[in-house]
Amino acid sequence: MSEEEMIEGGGEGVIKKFLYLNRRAPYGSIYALESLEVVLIGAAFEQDVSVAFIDDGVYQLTKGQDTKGVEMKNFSPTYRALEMYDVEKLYVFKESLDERGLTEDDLIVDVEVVDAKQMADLMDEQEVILSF
Amino acid sequence: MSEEEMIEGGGEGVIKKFLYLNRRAPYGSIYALESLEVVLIGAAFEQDVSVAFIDDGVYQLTKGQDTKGVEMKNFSPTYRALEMYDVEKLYVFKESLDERGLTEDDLIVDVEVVDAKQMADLMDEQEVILSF
Amino acid sequence: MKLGVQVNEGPYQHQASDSAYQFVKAAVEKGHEIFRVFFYHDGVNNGTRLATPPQDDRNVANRWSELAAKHDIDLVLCVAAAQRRGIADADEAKRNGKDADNIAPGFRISGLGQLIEAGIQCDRLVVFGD
Amino acid sequence: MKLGVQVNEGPYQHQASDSAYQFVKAAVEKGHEIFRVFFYHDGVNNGTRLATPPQDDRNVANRWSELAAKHDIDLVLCVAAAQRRGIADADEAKRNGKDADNIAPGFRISGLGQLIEAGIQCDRLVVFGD
Amino acid sequence: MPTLHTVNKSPFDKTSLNSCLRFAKDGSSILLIEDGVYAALNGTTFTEAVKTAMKNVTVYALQPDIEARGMANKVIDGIKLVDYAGFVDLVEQNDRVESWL
Amino acid sequence: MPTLHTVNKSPFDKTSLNSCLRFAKDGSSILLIEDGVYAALNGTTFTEAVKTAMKNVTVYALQPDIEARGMANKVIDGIKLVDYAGFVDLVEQNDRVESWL
Repeated sequence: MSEEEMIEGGGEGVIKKFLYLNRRAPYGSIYALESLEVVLIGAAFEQDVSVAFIDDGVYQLTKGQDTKGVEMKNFSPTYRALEMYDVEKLYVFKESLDERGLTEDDLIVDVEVVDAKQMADLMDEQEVILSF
Repeated sequence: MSEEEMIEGGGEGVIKKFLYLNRRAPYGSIYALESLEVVLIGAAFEQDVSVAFIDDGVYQLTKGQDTKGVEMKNFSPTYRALEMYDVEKLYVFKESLDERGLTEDDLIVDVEVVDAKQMADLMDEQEVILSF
Repeated sequence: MKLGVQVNEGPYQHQASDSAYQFVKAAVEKGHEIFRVFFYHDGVNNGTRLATPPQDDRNVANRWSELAAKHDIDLVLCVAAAQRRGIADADEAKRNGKDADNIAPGFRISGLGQLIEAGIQCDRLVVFGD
Repeated sequence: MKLGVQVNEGPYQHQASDSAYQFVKAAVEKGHEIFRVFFYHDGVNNGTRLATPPQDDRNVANRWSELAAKHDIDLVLCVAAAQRRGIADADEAKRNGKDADNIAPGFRISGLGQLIEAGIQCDRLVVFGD
Repeated sequence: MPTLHTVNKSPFDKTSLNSCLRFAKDGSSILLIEDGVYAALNGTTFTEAVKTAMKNVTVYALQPDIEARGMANKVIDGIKLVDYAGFVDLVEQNDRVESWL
Repeated sequence: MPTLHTVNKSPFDKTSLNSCLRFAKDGSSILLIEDGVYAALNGTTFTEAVKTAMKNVTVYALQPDIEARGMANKVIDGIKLVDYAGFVDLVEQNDRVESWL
């Protein structure tokens, strides 16, 4: 049984604001990968989805990841595929980039870089927040 | 099969310096409890054992723990039993107490409170360090 | 109030599953509806029937099974997370060529869509984890 | 050099088991002796044979079993930690009245004394965890 | 549109409390649970930061977690203690729950 | 009697690097692995603390973990990159391993 076979409609017509909140680095733990899996599956439900990257979550989006040495799956290219799933609202917290010496140029996808107030506003608009 | 049935002599005559390094608070995770279980089982091997409490590990030793509300086992009285197992060298890092507003009076057992240099010296004397 | 709960950690290692259980129990006692408890990440490890914790400690998996039986609560283990970590029901075991299964009573295995559905259907979704 | 390794976390959730595996593999390739790998805490979850990870990902449990078979490495799951978390061999399952077991080939269940013994016998003990 | 933020980690161990405080809006609530309750105590290096935050947000701590850790007599004045039923009430009274894991 | 310290957590997430630096003696070695390698990078808020520590201790970082995270071109000068075989050598060359988990 795979994920795809298990999707069922569950609330046709209802559109809620979902925020996926990513605060962890990739590879050191599985949260980043399994968060991405929820986002992809969730896309089939056609909700109003935003994905936020703050704290070490911004490391999920860095270019140049090469996992041959650790023998793990490099899932970073999948962030580029989000657009095809109509997941287009990706927000990155500017201070989290700054603290890590990163800029938008270091990231593998186009994102909206926001400040603390904008991020707090975004969080406060949501109906469902999934934390990873 | 219980732990007790499984103890076998494994190196009679060899006495090594073992340090158990406790850096986590109790109950939020199981590390504190399962560390204590190793210390108790390890006592049968008659090694030269020290137990260090630094960072949130100092919270393991606080008086007055009452776990009825969380329905978990209160294992803090077991620290008092360590003496009966000839585990007598308990070291607590003074700065970790200070940062948490704790003093020796808050602790359930007698310990030696040490400064950073003493703790670093203790670590550097060891042959085996088990981190939890 | 209709509630959904997500549990990201397994039993014992972290308090997350304990907190989620106490929260669900309190919500039921107050008359709220628990739409679903969704176990994700290591949370799927709550759904084993092979655990034998010490007599003087709580039995985390059993407690979930009992609560589900008593109040008809839907306990769902994420299929992808369960496959990674070795939690299987009879169907999954057969499908994947395994000679045994280990799922506990009251749990079922299903897809991540069940989590999204809980988000859509519930008045609140509460996440417990490490 | 005679090496002991302790693994405190299960597969996938944290990198600890991956790091420990790569370390052990490298040590063996350099000709060192691995006296024992001791799985404690959630580390016991590495020892299940019921996992079916995605085809494009590594199979953490299988990988340990294969390494053990190839180089005759002693993989020990802590009995107390395994009982709490639902990892059982045939004996444990029988003793605890369970209808199934789930231990993977190459692993054995034993007591915490095996960890202490590794500390005594080995030139170095290296701990991997969360 | 108030939010209930939950924090379950010791501020000495992880930085999640800091992150929560960065984004918690005036008028929102923070519930400290599990090892997060160590942020609710007097005399620590985090006491002042929490007291400052309390000017703008309401801080709660889960009493069973406080008691488990033996900290019942050290809680900062003004932090409200709730049990699991009170946790459920807070979830109901707010529009959403944001878990800082 | 040199010690090899390992740190596997991001300094942005957990405080274990700070604890390690408090106790690591002059002449000892620190190996950054897993998410700990984020401490090995230029331009972060931890760069200066790590550079200061490097006056007294030797800092290594695990290359496979650096590469997995796409950070190969950001490593602080003077931090030595090792692979898993190099990790084993460091364990052999030191008298004990202290894991800051």
